[in-house]
Amino acid sequence: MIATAWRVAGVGFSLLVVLAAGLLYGVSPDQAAFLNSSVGDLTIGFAVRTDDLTVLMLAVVGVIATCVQVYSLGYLHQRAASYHALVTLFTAAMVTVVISDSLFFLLIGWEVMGACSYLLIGHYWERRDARSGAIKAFLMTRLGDVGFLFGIFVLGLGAGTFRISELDPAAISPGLLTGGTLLLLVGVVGKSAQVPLQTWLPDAMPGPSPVSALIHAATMVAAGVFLIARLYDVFSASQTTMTVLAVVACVTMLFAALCAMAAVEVKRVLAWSTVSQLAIMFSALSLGTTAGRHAALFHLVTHAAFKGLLFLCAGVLLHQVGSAAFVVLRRYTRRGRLRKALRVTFVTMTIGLASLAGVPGFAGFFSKDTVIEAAWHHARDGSVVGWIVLVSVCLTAAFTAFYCMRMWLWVFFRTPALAGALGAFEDENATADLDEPDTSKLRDAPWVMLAPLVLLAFAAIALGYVDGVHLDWVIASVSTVLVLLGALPAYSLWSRGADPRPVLLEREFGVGTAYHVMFVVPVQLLAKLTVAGDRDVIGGYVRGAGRAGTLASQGFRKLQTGNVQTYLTAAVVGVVALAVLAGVIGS
Amino acid sequence: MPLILPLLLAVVLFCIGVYGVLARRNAITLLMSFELMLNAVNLNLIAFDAWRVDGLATGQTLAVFVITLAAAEIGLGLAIVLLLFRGHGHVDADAARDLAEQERQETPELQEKGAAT
Amino acid sequence: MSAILLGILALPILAALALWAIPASIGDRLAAMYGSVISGLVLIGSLLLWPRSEGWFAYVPSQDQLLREGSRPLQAVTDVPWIPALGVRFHVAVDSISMPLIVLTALLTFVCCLYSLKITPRIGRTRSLIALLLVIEAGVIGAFSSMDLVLFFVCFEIVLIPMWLVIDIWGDDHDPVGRKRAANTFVLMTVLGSALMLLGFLLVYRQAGTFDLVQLTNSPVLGGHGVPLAAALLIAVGLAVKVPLWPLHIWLPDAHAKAPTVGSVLLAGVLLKLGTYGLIRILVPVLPDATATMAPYLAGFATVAIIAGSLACLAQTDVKRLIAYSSVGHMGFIVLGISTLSQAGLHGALFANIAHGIITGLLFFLAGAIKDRHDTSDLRTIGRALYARLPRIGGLLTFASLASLGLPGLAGFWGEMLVLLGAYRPADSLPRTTYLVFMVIAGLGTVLTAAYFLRLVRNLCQGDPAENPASAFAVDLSRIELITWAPLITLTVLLGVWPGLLLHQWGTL
Amino acid sequence: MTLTWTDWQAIAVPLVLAVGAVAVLLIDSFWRSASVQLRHTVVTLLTVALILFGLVFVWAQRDDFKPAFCRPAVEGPAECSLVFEPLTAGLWAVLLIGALGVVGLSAYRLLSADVPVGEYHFLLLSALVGATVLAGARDLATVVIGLEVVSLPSFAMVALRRDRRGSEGALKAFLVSVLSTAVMLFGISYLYGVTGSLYLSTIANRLSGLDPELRRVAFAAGLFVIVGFGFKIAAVPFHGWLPDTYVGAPVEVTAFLAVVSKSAGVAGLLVLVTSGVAPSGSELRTVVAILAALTMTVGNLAALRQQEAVRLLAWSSIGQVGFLLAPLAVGDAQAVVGYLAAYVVVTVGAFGAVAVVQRHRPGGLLTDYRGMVRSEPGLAGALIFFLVVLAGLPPGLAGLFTKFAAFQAVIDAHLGWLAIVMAINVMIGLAVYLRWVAELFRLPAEDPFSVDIESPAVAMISLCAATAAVLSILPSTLFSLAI
Repeated sequence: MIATAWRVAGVGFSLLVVLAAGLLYGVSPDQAAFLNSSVGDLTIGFAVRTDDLTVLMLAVVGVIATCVQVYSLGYLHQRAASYHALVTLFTAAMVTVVISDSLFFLLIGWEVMGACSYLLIGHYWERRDARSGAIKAFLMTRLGDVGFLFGIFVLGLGAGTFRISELDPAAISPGLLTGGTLLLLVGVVGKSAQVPLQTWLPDAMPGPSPVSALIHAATMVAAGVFLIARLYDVFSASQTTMTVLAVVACVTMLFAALCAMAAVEVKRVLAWSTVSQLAIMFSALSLGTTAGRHAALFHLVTHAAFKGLLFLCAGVLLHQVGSAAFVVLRRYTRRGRLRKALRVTFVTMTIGLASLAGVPGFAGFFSKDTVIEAAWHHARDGSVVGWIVLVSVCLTAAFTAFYCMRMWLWVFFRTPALAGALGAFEDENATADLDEPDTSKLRDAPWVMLAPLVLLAFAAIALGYVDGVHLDWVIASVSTVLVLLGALPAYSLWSRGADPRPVLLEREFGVGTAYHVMFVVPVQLLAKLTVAGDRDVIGGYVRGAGRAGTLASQGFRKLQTGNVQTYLTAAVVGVVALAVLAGVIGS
Repeated sequence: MPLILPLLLAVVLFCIGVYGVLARRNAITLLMSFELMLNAVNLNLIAFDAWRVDGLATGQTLAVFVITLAAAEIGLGLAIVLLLFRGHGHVDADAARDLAEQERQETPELQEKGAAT
Repeated sequence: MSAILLGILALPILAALALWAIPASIGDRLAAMYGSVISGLVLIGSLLLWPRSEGWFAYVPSQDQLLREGSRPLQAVTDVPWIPALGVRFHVAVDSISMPLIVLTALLTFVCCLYSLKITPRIGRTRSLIALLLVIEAGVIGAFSSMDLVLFFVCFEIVLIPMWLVIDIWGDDHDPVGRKRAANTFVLMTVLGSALMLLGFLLVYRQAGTFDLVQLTNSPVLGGHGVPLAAALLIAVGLAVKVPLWPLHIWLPDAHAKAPTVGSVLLAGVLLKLGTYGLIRILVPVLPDATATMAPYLAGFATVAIIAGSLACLAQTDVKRLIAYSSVGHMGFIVLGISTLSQAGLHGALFANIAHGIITGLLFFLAGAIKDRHDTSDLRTIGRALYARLPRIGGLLTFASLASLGLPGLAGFWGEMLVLLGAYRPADSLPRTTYLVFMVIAGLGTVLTAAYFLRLVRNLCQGDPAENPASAFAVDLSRIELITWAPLITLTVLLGVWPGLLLHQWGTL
Repeated sequence: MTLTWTDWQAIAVPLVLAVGAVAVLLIDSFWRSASVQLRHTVVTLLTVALILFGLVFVWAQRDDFKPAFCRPAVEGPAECSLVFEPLTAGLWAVLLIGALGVVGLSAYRLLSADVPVGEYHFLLLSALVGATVLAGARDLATVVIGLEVVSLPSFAMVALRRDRRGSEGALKAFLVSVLSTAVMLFGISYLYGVTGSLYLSTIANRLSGLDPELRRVAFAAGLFVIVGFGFKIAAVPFHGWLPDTYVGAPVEVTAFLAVVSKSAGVAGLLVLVTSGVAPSGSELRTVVAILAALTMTVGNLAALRQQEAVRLLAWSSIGQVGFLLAPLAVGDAQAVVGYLAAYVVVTVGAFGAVAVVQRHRPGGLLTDYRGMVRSEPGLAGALIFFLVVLAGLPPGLAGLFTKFAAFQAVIDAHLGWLAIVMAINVMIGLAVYLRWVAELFRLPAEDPFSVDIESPAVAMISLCAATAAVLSILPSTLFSLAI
């Protein structure tokens, strides 16, 4: 009953967001403030605004959220009430971020998203990996959010206002501007899982797949990109910040793509690919040009479509097969069972992967080209940042094609080679690979789950053309070549039945372990130390005082011997002592 | 006679008295020691009076009071000593120790009859 | 107005006396009902007192303006001589600083009485418990409304013995020795602190010749060294015990852990606020220069408190102790805010006071509920997977934890945010760089706060239900619990989305 | 011009009390035909009437100044041996109220049967004469006489039961007291030698202009005098006799010692300090301050682990004296008298409660009080209130404000260290009393204490509780005693 209500509310709310986006489309930009209160000379309160960016993001959020909500109707069976409520809240928080014109209002949405993601990632709280993934997600984003909050302080106090529309980079001193934007960047890095706060996103995969779709496509991680786009004037006014952003983005996109190349689980590959794709958006933003911002937002939109699609597809795999690990899925691939049984899923997922890989004609191809083009133009103007971005994005494009191809092949196609080649996906039981599981019951998902897939698949193609096709043929051909360069090795490896995964990549450069050793262990030690300190040092003094009192008390009782002459002696000694003491104090 | 001589004598007397009070056990001897101390006081008073000659003879008057006091004290003191003898069978001041702090077995403070009512 | 204030001061005391006067056999239920009615009346009275004008008398520029009718922010003033020989007056009044705290006190007491209708400590004696709660309420409201240092001191002390009894009698019935020690440590440390505070008050009196807070605020004791500094130090130490500020916090975890649920709620929700309220009301305005001298050190201790409190929470295995330690961290934020001496910091401290009262009250109710159901507050014994066993309580615990860790959009956020903002830009007389360092450390403290609350949720709410079977008596959220907690939950959300509700009251401090 | 003159009103109270004492003794001795019960009633009523007369007199004359035994001085105003002034009125009021309380405690059927009624009341009244004289004394001879007249009857009262314990207690008190008298007289003799006078005002005048050589002697002499009083009020380290004697004596007599005898000592010391023997800034005040710090610390600490009610009260009374000595060390008569008044009222009450319990549970252990909150709520409530007043915490505002006044006096005199020691002792003191209060709330191992309490005890304890409550609500009464 309650669950149904929340289901209806959830779908209704996301439709409402879409509707709002439609209504606001073309309306001239406007702002409104409410619930203000003054603290000293500062005004703390809420404000909303509407402009093109808002509408665009509302549309993205609304559509993805609707797809996710509808999809979840079929996907999720247990604890649906809390799930739908939280997804709705999640969407609402993202909407808050999008429409906000007050930094604090934005922060509310920003962090509520974090909390919702925590709760949703931990939806399957019976599972250990879900619990720890949820905590990790919240803590790492929270760490970034502290920087974000400080950034708000610096910028807000520097400009004397916390209204976004009133933030004037010219009014803020350059030092504060750089400091403030860098601090905001910390928050963005945390939220969008960029290096060095990237580890939470892949670990957040135990959450329900629709939630992953929501997080990766439209909310949460996209919020970082949105924020920089929103504050683009402020950010682009600080060269240092943009350079830092470029470096972070380039490192992240390569790092994440490399990790994705070695991941052995569909959702994990997708998670790393999100990190990598977000980095591409950031790199476009870091160019500091209008074209860069446009490219980034374009990529954001197409990415929302195909990444949402991919995660929902992965959800179908999980839902129907029970696992998204390569090793499990491969068992179903004999005679193409998987792609025959899950025909819609197979087709839509192929579209999604093609879009992600940047196969010409798909949306991802166009948006990525826009980024490369923007970088190229910037580089041509003599910018080092432009060159770095250009090279990184090109490399990433090739890597992306590699891992897309690899995943597509390994999941849906049986390798022609014999089992046992280098790094092939082996079960612990060597013969398990040969047993074909019972695939007779394998069916495609119900229509409520497939409808969003189809919608998004359509979007993953069509969105490339909404902006009008204006290709630079040189760049287009270069990127096509890059895709081929990436895809061919994947094919060749697959056809030989080999999947060499360098240990370094498989362990994701050991960052997670390093963080554990560097932060978690010392904090735990410190915590034990604090407790011990409280108990043995501070508490020790208190107990010591109590014990001293008791001991003194016992001592005085011992002195009370009952012998009157002892008392008299003590008194006479006391007189002398008093005289001496008074003399000492008096003089 | 210089003032210092009676004063010195008084100090000596007083010290003997203090010694007696602290060192002797017999309650009667204690009382006698007190007498010595009071008499040291008297000696002082008289000596100062003679030195001062203030016309009121304050010192001498007080000395008379002190003598009276001493008598009263000794009277009461002897009565108490008698009582002590009757109770204890001896008059040793340091042996009367019934009222010393008893080393009680520390009663566990929380020996309650269950927590629930 | 002043009649209402006097009424809400006298009513609980008289009601408590009346309750003791009637025979013990009246029954627990009736006593709780009686307490609910009385504290409900007090709550209504306190709401009637809610100030209609803004501002704080401290910053009214001159005496004339202060006394002009209509513009006077002090309300419900009663000012009569009490002990002329000592210069003590019975001077009570409310303004926008004390009012929210008074309402909070009234609300929490009311909620505690309601709660006792159904849920009482196992030892019984609800009649006395209710009476003591009412006495505590009167004492706290008295402290919040007194405008005389000595009266403040007296009210500050009124709550001690009742609270001691509450812990000592109704405390954890598994550990009589522990609860006795906890109660004693609480009362003795507080008494020592308040005695030192009294010395500070007397030094102020020696310098200024009055105990009257209004006069002292308008003509403060100037000078940042010598006697004013000594006075400020003594007052600060006295209040810091109550707050409690690290390293004087050692009484707190035990007291909270051993106290009965309603005791913990009042202790954390209301009693701790006496300390921070005293700092804001007395230390800052009366000894401004000395406070400025001392503020960086105070801020340093507050920062250590934030970190140490959070770290200690990470290693706790007892849910009540954990929440108690979390109070150390949160109160550290409040003190940090006060010691910035800035508008934002003071606003933040005041806001955080209220928010902490509501949220920690809720948390202690939840901890009490969990403890009642499992007969222990040890995390390992309770087991995990509360989401499966007690889904509503588990959900509320998560909600309260999120609120307590300062999630924006819930009440806990605004106070801490303003405190950090204050630390970013402290008063001009303070060393800014130092405060920036404190701000960063405190910011990291919020991450630690999140860490331990999430750890709590993980270890308590989440987990495999198969390994942690439900106990036979574990019933989910009962109706009385829902009713009593609803106001707290509502306020947590309301203040979170509309901080102006309170911030507006304070205007320019 | 007469050599000396006397305003007889000034000595009316001691005189009436003295005559009354003799009358009481005579009635008891020569009216043997009456039953014990009747004699007891008559004697008690007579004593009460005498004390009430004193109180009424004090109340009526509280603002007057009446000297007695005065003579013209060589320099300055007249020298008087005994003065009735507002301070005296306050002290007398305290002493008389305390005595009234003790008499109430020893009313019929309360006093143990082996205590002779007539002698008891005679000694009580005699001691009261001494106490009142001491509080009004303005020359050292009168001080000594007054002190002795308080002391000697007290020892007799301790031994009045004529048993082992009583005699031992009396002996201890007596020996210490006699030593103290000797020491004090020794000091007085030097003081006289140095200044040539026994009148306090004259001594004060001459001390200020003293040759530095003699100043040391004067200091030693003053020290001896103070030490003499130190024995009397059992300041540490002259306190050894007190716990033993308190335990050895009947509870009523213990109450008397704790209330009247102790107050008299404090009154005497107060007179000495305020009238100029220890002017402000002198080392003697430092001595008193040190005594105060030592006394309160040792008293409270030793009380911390006591397991007998009377012994706990004994040690805690030492602690209370420490608090009394603190304002005394700075010469704040108002704070001292206020403190004394509150102390007297609640001490009488506490001893009353102890007497009731002790009569039925002679062990006198704290554990006997377990569960009394349930079984005897009235008595327990009153006892808790008295203890809380002694601790100085609300609801015992009388205790709180008297401590407050003590703090104020000390702070105003710039004795920061003493104030800190006092603050710590407030905490220790609280620990002492809370232990007892906690026992009252605990559940007993066997049957809790529950009896029909004798109506005079009920009346007495209620009266004390009511007085303490009134003083708590209107603490200004306490401080108007000595203005």
